[in-house]
Amino acid sequence: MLLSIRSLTKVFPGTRALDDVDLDIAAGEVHALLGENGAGKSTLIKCLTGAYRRDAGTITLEGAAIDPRSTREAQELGIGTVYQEVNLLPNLTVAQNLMFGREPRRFGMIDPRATRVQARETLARYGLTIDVDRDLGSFSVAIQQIVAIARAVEISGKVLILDEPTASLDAAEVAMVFDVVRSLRDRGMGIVFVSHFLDQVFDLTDRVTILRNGRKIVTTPTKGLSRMTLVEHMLGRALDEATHAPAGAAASAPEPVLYFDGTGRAGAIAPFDLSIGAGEVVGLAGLLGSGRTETAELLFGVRPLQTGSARDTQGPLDLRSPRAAIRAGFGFAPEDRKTDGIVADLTIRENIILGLQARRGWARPMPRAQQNRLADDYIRRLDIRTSGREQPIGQLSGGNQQKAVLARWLAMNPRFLILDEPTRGIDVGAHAEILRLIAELTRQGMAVLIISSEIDEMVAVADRVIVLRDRAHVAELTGDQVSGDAIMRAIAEGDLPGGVAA
Amino acid sequence: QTVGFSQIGSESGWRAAETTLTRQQAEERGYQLQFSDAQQRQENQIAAIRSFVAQGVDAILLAPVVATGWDSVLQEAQEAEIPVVLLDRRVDSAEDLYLTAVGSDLVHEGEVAGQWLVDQVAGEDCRIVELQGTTGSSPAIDRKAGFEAAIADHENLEIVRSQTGDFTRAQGKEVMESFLQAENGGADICALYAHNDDMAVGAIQAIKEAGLAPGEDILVVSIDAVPDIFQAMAAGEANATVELTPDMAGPAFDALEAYWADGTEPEKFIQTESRLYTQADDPQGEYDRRKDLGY
Amino acid sequence: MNTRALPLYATIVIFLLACALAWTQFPNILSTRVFGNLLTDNAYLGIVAVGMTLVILSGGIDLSVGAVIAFSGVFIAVMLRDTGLHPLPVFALLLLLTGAFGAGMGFLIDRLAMPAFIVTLAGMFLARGAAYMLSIPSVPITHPFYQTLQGAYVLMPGKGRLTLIGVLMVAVVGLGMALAHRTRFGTSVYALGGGEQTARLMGVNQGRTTVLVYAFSGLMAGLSGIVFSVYTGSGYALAAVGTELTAIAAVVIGGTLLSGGAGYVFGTLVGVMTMGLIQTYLVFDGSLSSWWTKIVIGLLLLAFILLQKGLLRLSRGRLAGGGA
Amino acid sequence: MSGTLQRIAPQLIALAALVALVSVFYPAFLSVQMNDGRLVGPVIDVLKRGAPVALLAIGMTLVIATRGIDLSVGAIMAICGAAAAWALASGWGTGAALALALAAGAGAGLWNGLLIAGFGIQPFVATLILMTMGRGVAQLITEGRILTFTDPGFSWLGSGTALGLPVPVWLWLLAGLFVAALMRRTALGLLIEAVGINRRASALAGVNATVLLVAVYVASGLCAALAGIVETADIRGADANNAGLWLELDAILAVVIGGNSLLGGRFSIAASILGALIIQTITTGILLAGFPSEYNLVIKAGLVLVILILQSPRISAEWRLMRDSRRVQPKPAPAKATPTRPAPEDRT
Ligand SMILES: Nc1ncnc2c1ncn2[C@@H]1O[C@H](COP(=O)(O)OP(=O)(O)OP(=O)(O)O)[C@@H](O)[C@H]1O
Ligand SMILES: Nc1ncnc2c1ncn2[C@@H]1O[C@H](COP(=O)(O)OP(=O)(O)OP(=O)(O)O)[C@@H](O)[C@H]1O
Ligand SMILES: [Mg+2]
Ligand SMILES: [Mg+2]
Repeated sequence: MLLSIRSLTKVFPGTRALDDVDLDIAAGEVHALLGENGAGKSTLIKCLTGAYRRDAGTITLEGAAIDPRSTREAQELGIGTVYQEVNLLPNLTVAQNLMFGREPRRFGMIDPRATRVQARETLARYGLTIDVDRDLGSFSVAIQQIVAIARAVEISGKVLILDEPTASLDAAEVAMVFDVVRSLRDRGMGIVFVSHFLDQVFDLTDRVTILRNGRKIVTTPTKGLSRMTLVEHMLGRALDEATHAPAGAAASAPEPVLYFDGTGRAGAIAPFDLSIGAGEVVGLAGLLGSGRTETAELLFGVRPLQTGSARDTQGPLDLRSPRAAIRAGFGFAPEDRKTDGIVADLTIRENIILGLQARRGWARPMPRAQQNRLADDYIRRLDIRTSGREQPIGQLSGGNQQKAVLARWLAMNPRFLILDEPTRGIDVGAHAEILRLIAELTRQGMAVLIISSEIDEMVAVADRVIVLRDRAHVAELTGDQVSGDAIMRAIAEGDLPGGVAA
Repeated sequence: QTVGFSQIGSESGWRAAETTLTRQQAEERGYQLQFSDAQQRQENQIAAIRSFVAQGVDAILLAPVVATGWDSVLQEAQEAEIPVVLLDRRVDSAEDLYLTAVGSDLVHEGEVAGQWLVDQVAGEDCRIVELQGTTGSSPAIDRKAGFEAAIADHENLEIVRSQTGDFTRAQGKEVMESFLQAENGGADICALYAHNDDMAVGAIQAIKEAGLAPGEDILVVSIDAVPDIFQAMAAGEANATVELTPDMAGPAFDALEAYWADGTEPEKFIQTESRLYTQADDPQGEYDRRKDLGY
Repeated sequence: MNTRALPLYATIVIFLLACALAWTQFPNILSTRVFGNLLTDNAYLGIVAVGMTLVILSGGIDLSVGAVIAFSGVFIAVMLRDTGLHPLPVFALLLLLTGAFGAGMGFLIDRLAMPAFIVTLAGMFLARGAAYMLSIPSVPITHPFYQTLQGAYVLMPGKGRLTLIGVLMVAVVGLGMALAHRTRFGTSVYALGGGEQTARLMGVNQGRTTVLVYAFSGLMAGLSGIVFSVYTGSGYALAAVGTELTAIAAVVIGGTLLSGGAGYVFGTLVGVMTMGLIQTYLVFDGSLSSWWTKIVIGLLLLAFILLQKGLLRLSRGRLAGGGA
Repeated sequence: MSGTLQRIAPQLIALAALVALVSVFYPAFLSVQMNDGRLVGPVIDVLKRGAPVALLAIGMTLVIATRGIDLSVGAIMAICGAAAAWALASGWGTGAALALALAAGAGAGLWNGLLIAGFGIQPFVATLILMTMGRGVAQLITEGRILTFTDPGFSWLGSGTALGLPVPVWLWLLAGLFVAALMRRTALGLLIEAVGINRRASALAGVNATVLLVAVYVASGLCAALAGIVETADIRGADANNAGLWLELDAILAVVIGGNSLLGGRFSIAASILGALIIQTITTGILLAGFPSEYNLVIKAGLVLVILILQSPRISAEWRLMRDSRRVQPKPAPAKATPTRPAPEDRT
């Protein structure tokens, strides 16, 4: 075995995140690590790379016991890692991030030119030709994700660990990443792959290990494993997968209640018209950087409109700021939960009621009993894994944080909810639950705008899909046109497949 | 004539008065005064003097914030043939680097205050508390030394507590409170010596609030002779103060005029009088005379 | 075009504008004399600001530097007075001491996860207290070597003096630039400023970097103390009060973000020069009372920062609008 | 209630230890007597002398909770004191002078708040500007002299007594109670904490971060005004040059000794006030013990460092670990405390 973990245990106050877990990674295999949100996958990885100190257990790499006390030591041992939240530095350039710690030097000084050249070459292998001298923070999450993967690949000599690397990538990027992973596998590296996309797991991996509540359930070869058993192992129960027939698909499109006329902003998104009806779900599809998030931010007042206006049946709407948008009955669950979503040190309860409380104003605090009721309700309905509603949200697993952020917006019951990658990092069980919730809310008349890189998800929920390219709305698919193939085709049209415009 | 004036700052009323008087004097004599406030920092003063030199002023007045470290910049002024007059504090540079120094002798001030107390208690035992100026500043060091020298030969006088009050009223009051607290509610204290009047005024309030009578139960002697202390003296709450006149510019300009006229070198130290004022010296009148001088 | 250099450009542009403005009022101000003075008078500030820049880039702050300068002066003066050593070994000893002092603070900040603001505030009390304990009155330095140092300058055309300490300051800025922008240590400093946890996950040796960065700042404060003692020829426990705030202001004016992770060492030099220019301008003006001096300094700082912000917004908008 | 007690336990312990230490050097430290209707004694002095820093710490706590800092409070104290003294000297009544001082404090806070929330200037820089300018403004009012007054009503605020306790003590007690109640009985506390932890996310959730930020600096300005009033009333004069000089550092120190993070978020007013009292106990202790003044700074620095080190998150984590491991069974590898807060990244 390349890497063996024996009886790994990690206890957080109030949670036993890992309980006596064994894991073996062979050279030349891609090993999937699966489990529900909060099962302990990320914790296992962090213990392995020295980001957390484990409470018990041994790790051996190529037969020798190792005990990395920091991620740097792990890197020196040949273990490269992409952590779940993009963990690169927004204030360094792409090149600096990519080459960090291995910068080519001349006379003891870093050689910026060589750094740039090497960075560019590395990224070219992922089909990315971007300006490597720009700050990483000015790029979208997806680009950052690819840079993180490229960096981890470069520094991993023996083991590569990918914790939900594909969560915000679209199909073309995913394919590219998979090619790289396969070639590494063929060179004899061991790869750990964490994902909630089961298709990708079947596509890429050789074996799977499933965790549940911090315990290892089983390790088996992927081949021959059925999707059903996999899910059962993960959830400990069978899943009744709801395939949603979009509400409006059969009936004629509902009467619009919100109109956006010629809304746009120079440098962000070209002016577009959009109207949306009560109970309607509109999807936004497009490649990375095509302007989906910008559209959402424009509609929610995060970036003020430069052209156009918004109105409802009563009259014009003011969308100058998020507060104004919320007053108009809008809601927006942003894409980057870490920087835009959670308020890390506040408890789950406080995070969930934050929006409601802000709307009530500071002078009318929400009674504690009501807060508790609300929080408990959403913790139960979204199955948020926590030791209690008073746990700081920063201590939750990534997927569970996402659920709590969704809960904040659902609790506000907006008439128009914008969801940017709402199911990013959410496990199959909760995924189904969230889609069901969206369906229920739309039945009650809520309009939804959903952005998702997952075409299947889009097809499952959207009544209508708008396709974006190069920061402009270019096509609209309705009714029967809403199918995976059609969306793919519309996205790719007039564009090189997978080509990310520089 | 253009005269550059590098003032320490504006840390006290006394210094504000010095600035006001210097401006008045310059105006009366028709000079253009280039004023620069150094905000208590020597480096700012050095930079200011260099700028004066670069500007080509006709003379420089310098109220130095510390005694040491002026050699090279004074040299620079000398090379540019600009006479420098030191105000109110002295420096330890070679005497030929400046034209003259106008000021009082800080040690002497302390001695005058000490001598007054020696005479006042006339052989009786006296436990003294001392409010020092800002730790490390030359007035604090010299006034302490002078006072100690004056009482050194009198065993009946003893400084029992000495703390810095930073030359401020608020700290003077706070520190005095702790002195009173620590010395049996003030009953064991016979006299207070403060390095400036402001601290004394603060301390007087503390003494009153402790239920004692300043000026009677506890003798109060301090230095500077600012208006407020005369008010306290008029009310019988303070006993004596030693004057440090803020009019340093007058003698300085006199010396400069003589120098400009025919190159007369004045004496190297023009000492202003350190006059002692007591309750017998018409404090109310002194107050009225000074209250509009910009203190 | 990288937008992160914009604050630096904005700073330089405004500095040049300010120079031009001062010149129209006082033509004398553009002489080599004033320029030489600007370098010499601000040498100690420039050196200490380079150390401060690295600390701030790493996301920290060092409030102890002013007190360390004072301590250095007193230490040198007392050593020279009492031991008869040559200044050079005393300098070496001092740099060792202040470097270790900085490293100690860095150690506390890293190991005990204590905020830098507070640790260095305590360091400030400690350093000044130590200076008091060495000597309360100011101590003159009379060693002949000091006269050599003070007399070391090149006369520029126009009677301006390019002094040793002024040149030293420029050299230190160069060193700081190399350190910050061209070494792995420098990149680690930026990384820490960008986010501690992230930096750690990327493999930054947080403990080492933190200790080193404060050690460097301590070292620079010591060097600045030496320069200060050459400049004033004495050691004084009350010297350089508030220098830390001036240094921080210079760093910020130079376009470095106080929250860390973004900025340039060269900007700090411009910031220091700007502070010096403001001082010089006020002296040349010479009509302001003590209080108006303070108010005007504040207003000029504010105007500078607002202009910088405005210029940034303008150019960002231009870039976003045109280059998308 | 028990939650509050648990929160301030470390500060209470530190204070108790400090009192014990001071008592070694000055045994009568804890003695309190009744003297014609008012309590006197070193402890009462600590409570009274601690008033300015305690008042500043209340406002500073709120500012720091939003991840800001207010370096200008000392200067604001000077401005407000000068304004009040000027008003009294020009014959305004006590009430009018008070109102003017408070308005000046609020105005200064508003200036800070607008620069920070409106123009996006970093708090350290914005308040540093007022720190420089403010003292100039105060001196402009007093023209550099000490403006004295004799108004008994106003001086009562600084040195009077009510119900046996000095009035300044009542001032910080009431201000502390009022602000703490305002924070916890309404949603203000939660909203301020949210803004401090993640301003972007809070703003997206509809929290009016801009207004909250401005409000917090105004509150700090008001607290500084109160502190300035106390100090001015105490010496019956406005000393623009020295009032509140460097007190901003003590106030920040108090907030940190109170266990509040400079990175914003969770805050406790009670703990900050205790922090202020700890600092004052050190100061008064040094004065009473009668050390030479050149040792003041070193002693203060040493004590503060010891207190902070004992309270530091790492050390307390070790303690908790030791306690836990005694209760449960020992684990092989000593866990290094893992920070719960994601890296501070609020750039866009
Ligand atoms: N710093 C922490 N403090 C306390 N509890 C924690 C901390 N980090 C993680 N946990 C808990 O440990 C458990 C495992 O979390 P982990 O992040 O490993 O889950 P995961 O399997 O990666 O989930 P996801 O799929 O959502 O990413 C969760 O219950 C979480 O609440
Ligand atoms: N290929 C690219 N080249 C250069 N910049 C890009 C590219 N892709 C994205 N960006 C930058 O990333 C930022 C975010 O892009 P945007 O949010 O529009 O992406 P998106 O359509 O929402 O896709 P996703 O949400 O999947 O990342 C944009 O401001 C853009 O400057
Ligand atoms: Mg995870
Ligand atoms: Mg997006």
